[in-house]
Amino acid sequence: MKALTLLVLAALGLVMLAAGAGLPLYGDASSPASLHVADDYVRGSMKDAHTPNVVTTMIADYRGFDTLGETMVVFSAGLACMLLLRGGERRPVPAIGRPRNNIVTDIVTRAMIPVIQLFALYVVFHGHYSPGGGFQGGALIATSILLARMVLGFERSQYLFPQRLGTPLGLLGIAFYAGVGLVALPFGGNLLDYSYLPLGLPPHMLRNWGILFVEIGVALAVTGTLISIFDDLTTGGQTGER
Amino acid sequence: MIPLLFVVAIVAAIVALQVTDLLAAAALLSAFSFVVALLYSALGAVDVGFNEAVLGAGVTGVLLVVALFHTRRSSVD
Amino acid sequence: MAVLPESNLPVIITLLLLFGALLTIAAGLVRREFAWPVAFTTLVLVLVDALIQLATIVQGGPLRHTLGGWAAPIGIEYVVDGLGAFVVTVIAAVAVVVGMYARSAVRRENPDQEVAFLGMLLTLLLGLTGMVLTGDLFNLYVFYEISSLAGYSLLAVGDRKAPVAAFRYLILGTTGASFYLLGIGFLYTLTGSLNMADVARLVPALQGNPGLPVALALIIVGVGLKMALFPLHGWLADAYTHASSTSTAIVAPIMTKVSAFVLLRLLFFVFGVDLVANILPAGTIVAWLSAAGIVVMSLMSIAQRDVKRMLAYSSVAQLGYIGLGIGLANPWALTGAVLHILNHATMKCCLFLVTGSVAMQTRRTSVAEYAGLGRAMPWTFASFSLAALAMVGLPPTNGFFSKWYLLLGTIRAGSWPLVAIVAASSLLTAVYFFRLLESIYTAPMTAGGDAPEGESGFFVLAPTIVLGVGVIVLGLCNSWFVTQILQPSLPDALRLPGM
Amino acid sequence: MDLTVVLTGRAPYAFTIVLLLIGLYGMMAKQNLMKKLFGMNIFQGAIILFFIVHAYKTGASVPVLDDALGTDPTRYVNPIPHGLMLTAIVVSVATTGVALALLIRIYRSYGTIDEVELLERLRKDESR
Repeated sequence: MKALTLLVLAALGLVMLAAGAGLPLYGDASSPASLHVADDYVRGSMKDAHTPNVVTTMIADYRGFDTLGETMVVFSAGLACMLLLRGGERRPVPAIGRPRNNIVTDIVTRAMIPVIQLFALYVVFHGHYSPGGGFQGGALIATSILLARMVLGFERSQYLFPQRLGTPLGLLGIAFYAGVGLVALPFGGNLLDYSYLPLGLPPHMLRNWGILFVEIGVALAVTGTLISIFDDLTTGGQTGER
Repeated sequence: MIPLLFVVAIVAAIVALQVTDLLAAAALLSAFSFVVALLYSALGAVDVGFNEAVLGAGVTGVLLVVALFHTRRSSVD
Repeated sequence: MAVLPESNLPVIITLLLLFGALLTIAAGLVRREFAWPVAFTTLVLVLVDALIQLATIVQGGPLRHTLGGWAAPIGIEYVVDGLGAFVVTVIAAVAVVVGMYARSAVRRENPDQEVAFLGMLLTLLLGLTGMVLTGDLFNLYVFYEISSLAGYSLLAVGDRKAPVAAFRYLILGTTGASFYLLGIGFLYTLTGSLNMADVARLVPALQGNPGLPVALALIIVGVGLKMALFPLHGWLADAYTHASSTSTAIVAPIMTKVSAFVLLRLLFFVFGVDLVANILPAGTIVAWLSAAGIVVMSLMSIAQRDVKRMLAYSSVAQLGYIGLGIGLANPWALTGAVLHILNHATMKCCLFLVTGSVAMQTRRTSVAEYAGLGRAMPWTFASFSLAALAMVGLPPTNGFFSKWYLLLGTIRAGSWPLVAIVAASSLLTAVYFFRLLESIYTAPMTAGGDAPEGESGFFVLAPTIVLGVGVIVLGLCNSWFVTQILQPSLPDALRLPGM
Repeated sequence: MDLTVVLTGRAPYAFTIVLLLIGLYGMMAKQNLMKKLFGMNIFQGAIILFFIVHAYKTGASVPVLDDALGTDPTRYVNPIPHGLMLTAIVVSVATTGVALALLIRIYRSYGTIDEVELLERLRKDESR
């Protein structure tokens, strides 16, 4: 059986390598991919949305709908954990959710959490100009809470972020994102066209603000959902309240 | 630099699959993710590298460890 | 507020489902009883929107909506032609029917998870409608993943074994999605575009490039896995058998069909018929594999003792018809395949709903235990019989017409073994369904399970009857569908002569 | 084409294919379900790498516009695959989350996540 698997994989590998002959060479600056749509993005990013980070413009504006879908993917993963794990009988919190009661790790953790969160906010709000954005920032905020959950213990870290808030925060984030996109529809624009936002600015600045709003929505959704996934996995679904 | 990262990534991937202690394997998978994140950054994809470092190496690793606490740590293969 | 332009109709479907899913969860977190009304209202609104969209497109031609206001290759666009609008309408209609069934079924089968289940159901529909509506290859991947994640978790709700089957599905499904993504990667590096229409324009120039057949093969395998195309169907039987009845009733009729539609679109609208035939004998391979699938899976169905499992295998066999039609790629076969997407959705949904209501009423699941139930639950089994006759392909049920077109298609293709297979498979289907029907109506009731206390409640019975009647109505209306919707949206080479 | 061009021009692609195969091997041959999941993660990482490798241009800068380089597209790495792969990474984390929830459920019901043992216990279930 194992020999067969290896044989199949070897055959697949050879086919893929042969197919590689048709692809542009590594580092080729004149490959079709870099000449067709990508150049429009690079040329347009500053002009259309006043954002130097082309990737940010692309994921939040040019292809913002993908990102909305992707936020929904994260949220549906959170929903899946809720569906699969919540309900049923209560179980004891496993070792990973119990407090460590180690004064060194406690103090270091407590000192690090605000630093991580501050950096996360920088990542979200500075995503126009440097690498980063809603996903990275949101995930960073979530990691700071995850760190507290693991070091301080599940119960003792509730004051930082109560378990029951995870899902609602995720809901709010997506609703905010889709809501910002929705504003254009009654004004005759298309979905996610930020230049219809009623802020009284020129279109490229409106898009700039639109991107920021969207990134905030993504950050909220990712934070809430990742924490709710972690909580569902650690507690095995028993909710703190009920 | 880039070839070296590739080699390290491949080694980390193979070892992560071959180690029988799943906790060690999860740690190695995080290491793999982190090396790959460096590779993305070296190839100019800074955003992707950042994302992979936070989500792939950080959050995924934590989730794997949490799940391992609910299941068994050792593996036959 | 000004009247919204018609081009907003497709995105409104997505928005309704998105906000519907969020609101369902939010309402359910407040009070569990609030979840179902919100979810059901959403489903009805989606159906209304889908019908308006269908009417608009039949009269005025395809709709386009460029998201973010960015024109096609730069931004993402929604493109809906008659065919897409039709598939969306089918999805919405099945969803409304199953949504009605879900009211009492979910509460009985898994009361703790009602809120998350309903939210997930809407998320699944969000993914599936998005897959049909979008005109962008990568956006399709995003929706593919939304629907997959929802599919895994919905199918994991059920009996003790359901999570095991769902995990196997997750591994295979993710492999499929990743293969699709890699295929997109090849196409993107070769053409530089992700928009379907744009890729279709650029791709003929690449003929002879060794990357192209690999991209095509990766995409076929990726979508084929989700569609359960014959040798890639390994996940389906277990997942359907062990899932709760509502999960199966929503996933089985829609998800594989939507994937079949996506395959059709990618093959004929992105790559184009001639190109596919030139670079890889993909059509022939798909056709013969599907034919093999029809025979093998029909035989497997005959061997099953569990009714749900039998239906699951027969699903793979029926998907074989769709695959066969897509593979042969001549006008008749293709018409048959598309008709079968609709027809199989209605009849399979009806059959799975009946197994669900029987299981809830009597806890009976096996073929032997179904004996004699026909008199105890007359209306339920009247619908069941209609759907079963449609599966066999007897006129005037809708199943007859799709098989008829397929048979014509195989004759046109001049491949006599395939003609024999299509004809013989009806016979095989008849074997397992007539055996079941006979014991339902003539044999005495067995002791297994509870004795039925008559029909199920309104919310369970009404959906089955609607679908049973639908099987006949759709059979009678098929020519309208073929001439009005299907033919205008196909490429010229694939239209029936005289249309 | 001379050999060095082929070697440097194709080596990164070959590396990604190797990673892809390692991931696939993990998914197909390992019997521990957690290991299958690890294989899946490696597989997805390889695909992401495929996109990123093909976005690279020799001597180009990261796709954050710089006044010194202007808006000349040839001076920046192709941003499109980067944006797409941000999505793919998030998808892979989400899938892992769902898979772990399933694994916890499986372990609760059957007390194992080893495929061979699991099949045995499933069979015992059936015969009961």
